[in-house]
Amino acid sequence: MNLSSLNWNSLLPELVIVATSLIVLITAVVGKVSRVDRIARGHALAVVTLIGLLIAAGLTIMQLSQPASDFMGMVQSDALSHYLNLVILLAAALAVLLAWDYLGRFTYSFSEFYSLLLLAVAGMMFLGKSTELITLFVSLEILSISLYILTGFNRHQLASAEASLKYFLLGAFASGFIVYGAALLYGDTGSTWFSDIAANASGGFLTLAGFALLLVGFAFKIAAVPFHMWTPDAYQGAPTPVTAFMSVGTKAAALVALFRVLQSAVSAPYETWAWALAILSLLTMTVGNVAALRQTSIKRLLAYSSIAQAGYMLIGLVAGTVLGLQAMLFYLFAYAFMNIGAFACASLLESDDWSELQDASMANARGLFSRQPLLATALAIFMFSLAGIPPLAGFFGKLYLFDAAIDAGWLWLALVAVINSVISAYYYMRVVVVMFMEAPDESTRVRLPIPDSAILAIVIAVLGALLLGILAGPSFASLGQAVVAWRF
Amino acid sequence: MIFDYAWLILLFPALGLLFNAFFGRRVGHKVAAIVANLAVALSFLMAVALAMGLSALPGDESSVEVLLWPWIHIAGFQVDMALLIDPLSSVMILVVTGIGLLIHIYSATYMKVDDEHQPMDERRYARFFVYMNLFILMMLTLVLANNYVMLYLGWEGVGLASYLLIGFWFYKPSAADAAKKAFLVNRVGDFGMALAIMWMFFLFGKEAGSLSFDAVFAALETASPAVVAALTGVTLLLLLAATGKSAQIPLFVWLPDAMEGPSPVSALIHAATMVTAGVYMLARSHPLLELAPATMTLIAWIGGLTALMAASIAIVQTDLKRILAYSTISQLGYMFLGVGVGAYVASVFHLYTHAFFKALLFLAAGSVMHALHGELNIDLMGGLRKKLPVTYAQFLIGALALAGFPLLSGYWSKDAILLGAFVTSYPLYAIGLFTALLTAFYSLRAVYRAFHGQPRDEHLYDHAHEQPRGMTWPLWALAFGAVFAGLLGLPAIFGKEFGFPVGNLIEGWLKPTFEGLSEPHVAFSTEMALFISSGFVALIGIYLAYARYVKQSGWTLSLQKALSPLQPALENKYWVDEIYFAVIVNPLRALARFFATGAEGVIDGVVNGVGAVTTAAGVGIARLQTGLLSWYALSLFLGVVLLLIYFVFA
Amino acid sequence: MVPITYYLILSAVIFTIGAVGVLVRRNAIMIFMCIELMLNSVNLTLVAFANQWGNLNGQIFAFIIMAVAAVEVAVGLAIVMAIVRHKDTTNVDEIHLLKW
Amino acid sequence: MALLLFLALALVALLAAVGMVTSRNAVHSALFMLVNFAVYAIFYIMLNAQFLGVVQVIVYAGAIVVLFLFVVMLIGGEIGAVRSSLRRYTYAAALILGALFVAMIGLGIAQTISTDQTVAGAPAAGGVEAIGMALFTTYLLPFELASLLLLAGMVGGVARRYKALDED
Repeated sequence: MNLSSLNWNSLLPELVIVATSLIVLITAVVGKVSRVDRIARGHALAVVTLIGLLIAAGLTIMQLSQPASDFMGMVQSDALSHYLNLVILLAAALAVLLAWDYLGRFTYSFSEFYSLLLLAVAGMMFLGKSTELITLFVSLEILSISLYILTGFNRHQLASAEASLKYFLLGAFASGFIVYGAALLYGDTGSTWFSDIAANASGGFLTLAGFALLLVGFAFKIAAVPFHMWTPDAYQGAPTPVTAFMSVGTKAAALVALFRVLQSAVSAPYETWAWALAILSLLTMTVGNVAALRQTSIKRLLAYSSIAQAGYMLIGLVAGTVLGLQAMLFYLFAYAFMNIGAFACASLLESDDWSELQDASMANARGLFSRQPLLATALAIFMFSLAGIPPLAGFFGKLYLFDAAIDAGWLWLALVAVINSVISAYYYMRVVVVMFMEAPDESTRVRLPIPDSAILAIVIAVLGALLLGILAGPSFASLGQAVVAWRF
Repeated sequence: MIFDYAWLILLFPALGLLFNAFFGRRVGHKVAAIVANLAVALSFLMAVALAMGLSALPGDESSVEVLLWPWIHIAGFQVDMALLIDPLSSVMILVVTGIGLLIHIYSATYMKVDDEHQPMDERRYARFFVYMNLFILMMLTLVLANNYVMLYLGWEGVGLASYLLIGFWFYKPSAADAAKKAFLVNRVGDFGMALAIMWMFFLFGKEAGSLSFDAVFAALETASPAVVAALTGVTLLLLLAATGKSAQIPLFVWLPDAMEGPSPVSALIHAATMVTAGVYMLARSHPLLELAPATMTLIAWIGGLTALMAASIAIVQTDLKRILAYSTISQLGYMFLGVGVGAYVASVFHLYTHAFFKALLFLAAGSVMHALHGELNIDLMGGLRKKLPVTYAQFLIGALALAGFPLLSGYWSKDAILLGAFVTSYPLYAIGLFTALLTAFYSLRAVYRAFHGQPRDEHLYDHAHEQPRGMTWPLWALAFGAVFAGLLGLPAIFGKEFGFPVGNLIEGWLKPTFEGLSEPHVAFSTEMALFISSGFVALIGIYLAYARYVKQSGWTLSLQKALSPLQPALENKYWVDEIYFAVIVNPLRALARFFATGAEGVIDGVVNGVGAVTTAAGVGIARLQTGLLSWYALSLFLGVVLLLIYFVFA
Repeated sequence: MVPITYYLILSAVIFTIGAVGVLVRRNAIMIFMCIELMLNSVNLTLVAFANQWGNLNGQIFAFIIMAVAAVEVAVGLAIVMAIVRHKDTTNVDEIHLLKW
Repeated sequence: MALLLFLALALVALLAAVGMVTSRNAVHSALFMLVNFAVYAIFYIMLNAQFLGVVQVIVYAGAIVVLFLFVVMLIGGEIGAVRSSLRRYTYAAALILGALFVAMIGLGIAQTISTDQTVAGAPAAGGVEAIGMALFTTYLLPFELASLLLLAGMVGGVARRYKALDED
């Protein structure tokens, strides 16, 4: 075998990310610097990370026009993975902007943070491309391991450690099932390649059990009910930039990987898995929304909301059509902007007191409009978008998802989703009302310092949430062209 | 073809706002202002070019749709991002960009100091222009939209810009409250708009496959009687929306408070353009209104009564900008009256002249405010014409135009509306005429109190200084418009009778939009009588003000005494705020409290109403998240086993 | 010769014992050991299947899973240590700051 | 003969697993785990996976169990678990679910893999050379990804290094 005969081109963005990660890591051991310099170095590392992400995004965009390619049959570079890459890279870039100042509040391990973030990005990107079970599993583990550590990165906070422990133990538990499922599929077909699995599956109980267990792993990562229990705790305890990143990146990668598995490896009849996913979707959005109703912490509220959002996105998979996939990808982009934007605003409302569980509580947002009208407006835009109020991105995302569901004959699911949207409007609006209508407390009258990097992140997110809404037609259509090219 | 580039008109302000949003605070005052002004200037040029392009088209084809991109496209229903360029929208874009440009130029100087008269920092200065450009962008979207959904986008967008600008001095509680009030009151109206659009979607969505004006109006021709009956409901909701945006009864209360925003904002948004969006929207929807005569009547009466009420309140106000705010409400009432009696052209004509003289008045008031370091109470002014001769001249021109002084712009347009009212209903005409008297009185009252007589506050007077040059010439340009803009709308009948070379230009221009509707026409003698009487009424009003405030004649004082029982009602603005507070604000507060703290009793109550099952689920689900890892793992394992059983036995 | 099913059933049973252990144990380290037990059983399944199919696919998978398990142990124990530094306990019943 | 050996070893493995899960003392658990892992190593060799058998001993027995023991000794084992009513239900639920799980998987195995399929004398697949060849050709990508995984684990360890700096 000749290394140069391999199709490296199809892995270019991932390689750039890994290389950046190494570069970032190496600086950790070069020279000794004072504390002030450390912060400066942290910023420099953030810049390097951003550059790496940008290059990878650029390469991905260049690949968009190229035909699909594979690497030794292990991964497949196609429109699906390219769009996924863009979502992940976007989420990571926004997270880096958030971490820029936030990180310095509790750690000096900048290079480790950014390099782990990049490794997680690489894991997600590989996950979305995998067409083989071993590759899929290792990619999943890369992203999981990195995120376990990132979740517990704030060592001054018990909540962070607890979140990390819960996420880790449950994640490893779920890994056990996913890998067992993969083993059963291998036993059934004698191969770990999706194409062989689809071709050779016996179609018996073993195949079905294998898929069921595989699905568990994805459902865990997507945070679908009843595999969601870790989500609120991990999201609340993790440093906010990490929460923002994983709430989008992990979900996106797992959804796309699941889609790939369903379309290219599953030999079970459509009705079987579609109904399973439909029920998961129903449970996920309902539980997420109902549980969010009573939250007093904006961060935890957003965690539950992200569970509910995962439920909406599953609708795209249930439909299993071009329209469904297109809608899901569109929603992922919209979700990346609005959800990370919301977490960005929440991170500014947090206090620095790590000793107890003090995150962005609703009380901190009281009367925000009369203190910082722009911040309040931005958060309101994200809330409106998440609630699905026109003309923001979230509205169109839901519109397309529901349309895809109805188109594929899942009218009842679309109706349930609409009812859920109405429920969700209640708690999203609650945040807005608190910011705009309540008078600020004396204690919350202070102006929050907003670092420039956070402003940039929020501005990008606002623009994204607005433009994806205003340009919904063309962007949806362009996703459509790419997705149609994908073999169904 | 110029229309292929129509999107440029939106692009320029968008670029301007992006530039200032990202770089504004780094480039300094000058560049920020130049960029913002340039953006609007280019938009204005584009608007002129579009209008010229439109005039080159034959009369019956003078409506162009420019598709930007398909926006929403689901199962047989499509909404596009598309611009509709027709005579009506061309008038609107000319007003928005033209007046907008002059106000931008004025702001470049005016906003160099903040509300405390301290130099403004770059950041806030740039932010101001970001909002202003955002407003222009959104207003253009609103008036250029070819469908109701896009119009609604612009509608909410101008609202957003308006709240942000009202609350521009957000650290002042009064400004923050005013922004909040505007936001809340407008929500009511916007809710009506959203409902109206949804209703139209159900009425026409399937048939027309779109909510574009063309498609909806075309669908009307084949509409069943049931649909026509439903139109009354739709138009009432549209009317509700319009009363919110255009500050009419019952939703006018936010506009006077909106004067907390910087003066250029009051001039641009709360006088010349945004508040006229309601009038524009109703005029645009005239095919719907024509099928709903009840709504038309209601519009006319709302307009007439609002005009009268606001004008009467303006008489006792002492805050210069508030006088102008009530006057704006009153003038918008005239426009509603015009729409209600079917005199759409007259309404749009008044909208256009009003933009000039009201912007002029606000900017002049702004320059008084500048001169007096933020003081706006006319009781503390007096004699300013010696100190501020230029401002005085400008303000006087604006006030006379507003008063309907014969041959100035306001005179022609107000008369056109009164003519329409006269044809339709004598009571409405009487109300309109009486309001004209009040209008003339309060506008000149403001002039005399502020600029004539003796200074009432020596300290203020001594420190007053004339406006800087950067503010002067936009004001003169507006003053020019305030004097001559009316000439575009000389009654056609004059042309016929006096042999003018040109007839009613504006009516001819707007004819294609309001095709098939006949503007009210009466005999020449009647028309002349109406003109003379309204001119006479205006002069009486002006004389009354003169007699009361300059000559201080005894009989005016006794007249005032005779009318004094009315004074508390006027000074308290008919207690509308108080009534709203009791009837709307308090319940709203309760609602807010419910939203904010509803976690405990209230939500349980409400949810109980919906169904005890949900409550149990809500409580249960929250409690399921016990925080205990074993429990989480159990739930996971349960899921695993259920999935397995499902897959194996499915 | 040993029927392949025996290996499979054995590993399924031990996998389940591990899973049940995760549910009933309260010590984070013990839970973690149970997870390792599960992963090992998967390996046994894979190796048995590899033998049955006569290809290396399963063995490679098992090899990779060993690497994964090693990493998980390194990271997992570090995370447990972090909790211990804060709370001086490894009992997951006492770690419930985050809930509802 | 092989069957007898298998059954004997299987019994040991099962008992070790049960012992590990039920043992009160974490150190004992770790030792039970070691037994279990060692038995697995023998199974691997019986299944023609010699290389894996060796790795199993080195990695699991040699490294992982030792690491576990190390940590258990460092922070003390589980001391007399707290019993609560909730826990009893958990036990019952866990056992029922476990039984169901085994039943499902067993059903799958029984239905698809016939019992007379025995361990064939497949080609000496599991030697070092064969594994090495496979890892560096066909499975190059997952292998390299595994190295990334190890890197992530390492970085996770390194991230703890600024303790002193972070905490003042």
